[in-house]
Amino acid sequence: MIRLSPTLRRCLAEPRVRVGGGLMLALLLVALFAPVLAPHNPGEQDLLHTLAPPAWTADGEWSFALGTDSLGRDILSRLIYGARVAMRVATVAAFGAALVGSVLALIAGYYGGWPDWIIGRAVDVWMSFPPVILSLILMVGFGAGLNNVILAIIIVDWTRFCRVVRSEVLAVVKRDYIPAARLAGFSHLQVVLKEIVPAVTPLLLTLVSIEMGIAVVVEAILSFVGLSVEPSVPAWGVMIADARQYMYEAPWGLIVPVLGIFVSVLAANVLGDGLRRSVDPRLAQRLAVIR
Amino acid sequence: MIESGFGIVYRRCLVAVPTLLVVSVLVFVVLRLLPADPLAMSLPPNATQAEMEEMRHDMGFDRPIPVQYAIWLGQIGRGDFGTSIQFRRSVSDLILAALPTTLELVAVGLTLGILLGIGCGVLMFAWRGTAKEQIADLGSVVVMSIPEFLWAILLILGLGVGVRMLPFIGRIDAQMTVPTTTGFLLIDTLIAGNLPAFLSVLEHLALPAFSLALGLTPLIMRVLRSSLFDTYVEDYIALARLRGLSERRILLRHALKNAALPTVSLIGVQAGFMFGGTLLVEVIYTFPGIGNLMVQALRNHDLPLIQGIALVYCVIVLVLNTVVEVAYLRLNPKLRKA
Amino acid sequence: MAPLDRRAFLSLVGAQAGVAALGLPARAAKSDAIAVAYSTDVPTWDPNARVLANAQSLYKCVFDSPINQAPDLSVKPSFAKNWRYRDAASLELELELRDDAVFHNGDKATAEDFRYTFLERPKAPVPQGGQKLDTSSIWRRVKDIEILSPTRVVMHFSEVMPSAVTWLYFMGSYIVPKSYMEKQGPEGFLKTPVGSGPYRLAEYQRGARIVLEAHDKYWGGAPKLKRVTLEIVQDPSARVAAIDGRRVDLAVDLPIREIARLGAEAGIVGSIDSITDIVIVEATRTGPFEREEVRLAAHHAIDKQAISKALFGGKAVPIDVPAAHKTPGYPENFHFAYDPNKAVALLKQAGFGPGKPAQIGFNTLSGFFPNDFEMAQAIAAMWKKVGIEAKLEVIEAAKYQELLRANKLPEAMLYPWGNTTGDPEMYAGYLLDPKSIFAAWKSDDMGERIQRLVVETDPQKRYAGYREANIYAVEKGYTIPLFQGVKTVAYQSSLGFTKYDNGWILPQSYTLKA
Amino acid sequence: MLLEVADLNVTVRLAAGEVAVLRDVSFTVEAGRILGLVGESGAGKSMIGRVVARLLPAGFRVDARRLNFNGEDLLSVSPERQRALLGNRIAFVPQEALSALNPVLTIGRQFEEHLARLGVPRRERRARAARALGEVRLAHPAELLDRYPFQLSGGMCQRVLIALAFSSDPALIIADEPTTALDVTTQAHIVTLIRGLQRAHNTGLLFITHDLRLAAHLCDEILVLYAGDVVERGPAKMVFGVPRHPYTRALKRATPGLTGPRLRLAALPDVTPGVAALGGFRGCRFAPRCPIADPDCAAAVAQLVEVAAGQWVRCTPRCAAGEAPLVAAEEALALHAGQEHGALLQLEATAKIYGGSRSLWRRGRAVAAVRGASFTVGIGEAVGVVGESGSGKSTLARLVMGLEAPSAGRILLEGEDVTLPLPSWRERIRLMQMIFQDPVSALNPRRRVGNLVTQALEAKGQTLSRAERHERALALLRDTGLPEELMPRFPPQLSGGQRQRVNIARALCAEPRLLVADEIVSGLDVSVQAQILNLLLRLRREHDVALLFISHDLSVVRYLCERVIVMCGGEIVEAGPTEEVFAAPKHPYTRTLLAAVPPDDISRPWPPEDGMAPLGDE
Repeated sequence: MIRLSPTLRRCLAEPRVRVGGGLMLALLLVALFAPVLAPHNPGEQDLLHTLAPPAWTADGEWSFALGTDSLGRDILSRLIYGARVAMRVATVAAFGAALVGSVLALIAGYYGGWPDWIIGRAVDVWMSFPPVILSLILMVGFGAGLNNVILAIIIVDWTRFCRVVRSEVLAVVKRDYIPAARLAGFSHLQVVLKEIVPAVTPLLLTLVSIEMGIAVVVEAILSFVGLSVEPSVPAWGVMIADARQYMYEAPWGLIVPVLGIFVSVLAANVLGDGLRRSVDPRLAQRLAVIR
Repeated sequence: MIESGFGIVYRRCLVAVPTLLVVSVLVFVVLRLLPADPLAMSLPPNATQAEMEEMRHDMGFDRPIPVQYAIWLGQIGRGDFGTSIQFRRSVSDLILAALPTTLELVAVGLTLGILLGIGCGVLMFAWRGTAKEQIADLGSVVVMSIPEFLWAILLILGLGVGVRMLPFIGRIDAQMTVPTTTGFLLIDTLIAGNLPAFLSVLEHLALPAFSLALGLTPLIMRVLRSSLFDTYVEDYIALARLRGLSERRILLRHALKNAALPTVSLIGVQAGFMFGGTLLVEVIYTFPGIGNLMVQALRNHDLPLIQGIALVYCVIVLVLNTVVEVAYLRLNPKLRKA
Repeated sequence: MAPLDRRAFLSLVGAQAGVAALGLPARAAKSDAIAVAYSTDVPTWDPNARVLANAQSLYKCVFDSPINQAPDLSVKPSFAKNWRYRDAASLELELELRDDAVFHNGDKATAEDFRYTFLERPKAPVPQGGQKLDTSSIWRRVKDIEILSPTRVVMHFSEVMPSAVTWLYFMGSYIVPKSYMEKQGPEGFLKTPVGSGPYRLAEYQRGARIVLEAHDKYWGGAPKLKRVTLEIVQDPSARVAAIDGRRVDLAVDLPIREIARLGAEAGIVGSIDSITDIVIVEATRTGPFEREEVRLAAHHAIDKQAISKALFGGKAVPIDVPAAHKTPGYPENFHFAYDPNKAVALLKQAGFGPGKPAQIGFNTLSGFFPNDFEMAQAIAAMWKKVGIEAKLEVIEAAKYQELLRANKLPEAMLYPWGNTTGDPEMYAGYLLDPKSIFAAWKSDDMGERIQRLVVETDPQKRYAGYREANIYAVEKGYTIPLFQGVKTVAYQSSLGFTKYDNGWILPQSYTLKA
Repeated sequence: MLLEVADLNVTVRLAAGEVAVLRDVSFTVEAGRILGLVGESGAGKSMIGRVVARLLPAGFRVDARRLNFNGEDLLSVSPERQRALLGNRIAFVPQEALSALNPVLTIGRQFEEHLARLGVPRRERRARAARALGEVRLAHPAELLDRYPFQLSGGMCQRVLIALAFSSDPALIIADEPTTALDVTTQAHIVTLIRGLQRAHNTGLLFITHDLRLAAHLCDEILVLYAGDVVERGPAKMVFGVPRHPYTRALKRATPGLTGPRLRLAALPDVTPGVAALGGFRGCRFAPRCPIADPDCAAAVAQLVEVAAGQWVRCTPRCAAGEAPLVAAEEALALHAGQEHGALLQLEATAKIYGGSRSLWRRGRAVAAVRGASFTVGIGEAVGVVGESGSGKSTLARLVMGLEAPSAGRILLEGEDVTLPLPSWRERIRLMQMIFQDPVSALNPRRRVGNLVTQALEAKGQTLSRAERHERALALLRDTGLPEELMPRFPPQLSGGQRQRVNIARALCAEPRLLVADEIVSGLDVSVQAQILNLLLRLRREHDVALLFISHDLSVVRYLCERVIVMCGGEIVEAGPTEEVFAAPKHPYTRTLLAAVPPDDISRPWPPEDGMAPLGDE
């Protein structure tokens, strides 16, 4: 029997982790196997078969299960390929921001002194600016493209990690097992890697999963304003922007991508929520309060 | 670090100036990363190449970035934020005309969000341990998973078009005109004593403000509920119970005041972010606020206007952070001067 | 509930006549006031500062231009009663002005104002960091304006400007009150603009509302509609909802498909009208497009009828030269056939084929004119069939201008071109003259032809020259003309709407039926 | 009869079924009398307080033959009536005073809220509150009303809570370990105060504590609880003077005496069974740890038998009759030689000043934590450092270990200067190791025990294979009396005592010459504390390791250390051989420290009646 650490066992037992994690995994698989799953090529147009309704309505047909958009492209295929963009942005941006944010947080939290001051000021400057505006300006500066979107999200959201992880590092550094490790002969690097990082990792995973949801939303906002990916790339935000013109005649064209975003953000939040509950030491006390 | 209210305001102002400088440099440089030619948009069809070069020189776009920044900073020193390339009007005029709309929208959205958030938070805590709590928790995750601008669209689809209950275009009914004194329509209509106009403005604010509120409510609800849990674990709550105080008094007099602390700081952060949220909501509901202005400016590479609005956003968020910190100080005596 | 079939959903969504169900105050059907859901705002109320095609209608309500156009675009006198060149070399244009034109603030419009508008303002020095007026480059060839009497002026040109008369009814040529402007200063003028047009600006909220009130002392008679409220609604779906909910009398620039749907409803008229604006694919001398055969193949491969039927309900009128039908520059007898096989043959000549497709870059705008992005994607698909691989990319208008100036445009660019006058110089004159900053294709052979025409003072010779130049350009593949633009409007049947062939929306020409 | 409890049983539903947390508990509290409830943690003594308040957590069920307060049956009384009693007729004094007051409300607001509930008219409340604070000997009480709890010391907060409790002139006060979290001298003041007010108001007091000696001095009767069972009950003097039940006797001898011969502590093996384990005991729950247990002890639960006037014992007839032999032969402890072998550690005028830095807009007040401390620790010698909280003893430990750099003075190790910021890290940890006070904070919860104890072998430059490291871990566990099956466990799964043993094992891993122990036993139960102290004695002998032992508990220092250093306000006020210093203290502070400890001989009056000065800003 592999000896799971109590935290890991508690995580897997938490229903939210199973549901959120399962949903997120499903989304990642859909994104990965998009070419196999999608019935049609997302870019393939059929100008004679535009704005067809979903299959279950009167004049819908099963070959185009969710109907077609204003150019006769299959909405289901675009939804599936849209997952590719969303998941790529979500995973790469979230982990990128997590990496940058937590490394700086470790330095700031463990060493303190002027690095802490500088990183603190950088976080203050970032926090004095609505993130949506900053990402828009960055996109204007960088120009369109998926990699630019990911870079913009990382530049905007690393402070979200830095702030939270730094306070957690400060809490851990107060614990006696840090000086104890030093006394056991650990070098500063060993202390950080072997003692602090494992203590911070569960919280980091929680933040990463929530950040995946945020990244999907930011990408949707950018492509909604027209500053995100190239038009040939089927992204949910682009689908929403296009479908808005035909909101009255073909509302499903709008509702489908909105659902896409909703499901992926929901999966991220539920997973994050589950991880936070299983990681949160105070939870046991809290259950005693329920009376 | 113990400090008085004025100490905070004083310190914040000191910090504000360098922050604004850093943000302005950041925005200034990022906008000029790509050789986007801001002048391209505004030339008559029969303009010649020579005329274009001359205009580029007049506007100073051919000079190196640091020089351009110095000129721009000099102008700001004199209170002139430059002129918008696409609107040919001074940036400060444009922003002053648009700012009240956004402030009014955020004020209503924020108030709605806070009231709903605190109400649901306390309610959910009161239902702790029951099935209702699970449902409310699930509900909060669902609401949290839909960003403001999608709520804006869904509300239009649902309440604006489907059920035709609420308007979703502009700030007031087309037929009504109200003399704009403050720019805050809710106030102007009251000054004008025009009740139907006031109602129309409220009606027009309903959907956009509610979309913004839905972005904030679940967050406040969850933070308040978890900090209430943290507070109820404390000894002074148990002792209050042993002193024979009723559960209601304990919740309202003792627990809520302590649980308010983390909630206030969350509201501060989220209020700043809400201004980002208004960007899209204003576009979708055609509210002529600075969000709308910013989207137009971004689409047309109108650099002076983008820089001007960016600074305004920064000032707003800095003011908000100061207000929250002072409020936090009022609530938490530990920080106050002995 | 039965599965939501399309009809049921549309009826649920489309509002029947019953406005009462709404929580909205039913609009008082005042007899002489209308509300309009308009698509864009004026950039600035200084009519000479910026020339933007879609703001001209708004300027024409508030300001008067020396010459005007009837709905069929025929030229008719306005502030200027008549005009003629005094000399053979066409360097001195004499105009006789009306004496009964009055500004909104009561001042009479005189020759002084004419000279101020077309000479003094354009030539005025520009403060540091400020920008010159657009009219200063439009009228750069005006040497002097001589005032013979309060109603007679002579425009002296430094070099021949045959299109001068056309420019007097084109963008930016609006009379501004000299004394009022100088007294108020530029910012003061912008706060309360004064013009001599049929409507006075009663209220203005940037990006939101423009309220016009009839100018009783207008020389052409006060307009029938006393109060016009223009609601600036950028979002097309919101404009549709406005007319759908009967909350406005007229909604402008709506998605094509919605027009058909709205038209089907009682009390609403939806109309798609082709106008003098044109939509073309601009070619540039890069990559495969350097070969004439490839350019011609690209043109032959486009089935304009199919696109018109699919995307514009058949209402978009195909064109074979970069000009609108019935305009002097259009050679009615010239045709450029849709012939995919010929396209394939031409490509093979140029060394391309199914195995080795011609890789070209293809940029387009999105949301700039109805179905612009859809049209580009349809064209890219048609090109694919014949063996042209187009990498489609949406760019902003600002980005297009920048690429154009830096000569970095890809092989093909789908671009709309406005021209309310119908004058051929405003088409090929600016699109194909290498010296113009708007020309994507820069070749000397076209340059000579157009330079000769720009100085040709005899109108008939000038028009014939442009017709011949247009044919030459299309046969050489220098440009790929597609359609005449379309103006989409939907209005309540109670509105007496006057359709202008160039898409102008002028409330002064509308009436309200009983 | 004020409070009458007969055959009280409290059961809780656990996964494994019903478990009796309290079994057949009976006692009475009369007005003006003090009943002491003595027991270690897990005995269920706090549960009794919550039973009387009828505020039990979910899942606990109470049934008793009689649970009367002033004749009213608390079991059947309505919740409103019950709540009316609380804070009015029955008052409570908590253990952790600092966190028992609402941090965001002033003392005055909370006091007035309480008085309002007692029906005192608004006008009189502030004056009445001030008077109550004066009654508990708090200096300038009126001013205190406007201050916040975090601005008061632990002792002052406890006084405010006592004032709150007595303000309604209650019939019964339940004090749950009111002095455990306080310093020795403060404890003495608080006990004096409680007894004074109790006598003045003729209140019945139920005093819950783990300190048998303190209970003997303060209370009229004592009831000893072990794992939910009443094992002995009777007049305080008799229960403490002549304890009959083996557990009571073990309790008495588990805390080292401050006077008389230094006898080896009778440390009971193992620990009090957890709630889940209680279900498995049919007979006496103390049997597994009882030195004189016989087979029928485990079979059935003995009945309380009166062995003397008013003294009842629940044990076998033989022990009840008092013939049971003494638990273990009292063995005198030999003292260690001390200085002759030369100095291992030397401190010369070491000082540490905090704050005082002139930051931009706020001048920090300089706080001297340690002023000019000089002493030496011989090879294999044990030196104790005593003093109250804030005396600088912990800072001293951190200075010695190099966790903080001294502001002045020198630290020599085997004659070599290792004062920071000299590069002495490697040298320092080769010779010295530290055992931290709070084992929960000192052990990384994500490392398994086997891995924790040999953490030193994981450091850079160590080349041991996994097998060798495993062996080393097993040896350390055996050395510190930990069962081998703990190897794969994680710290949160261990008991307090076990965790401290792992802490010690880790310190021993690097085979240091000096162990610095900072308050390592203060958080443990008495019986577990005895086990750790004996372990330290054995380890010192076997590994010939020197010990710098920091504690506020004088009797523990006397038990372990040959020499003692007394610190007050950052200065060493007295030092010397433990016996001499404790027998004839020269410095007045040492004298007050010694006087504040409840003496072994309960005939001597304690706390001394001399007028305790009113407490200003402690």
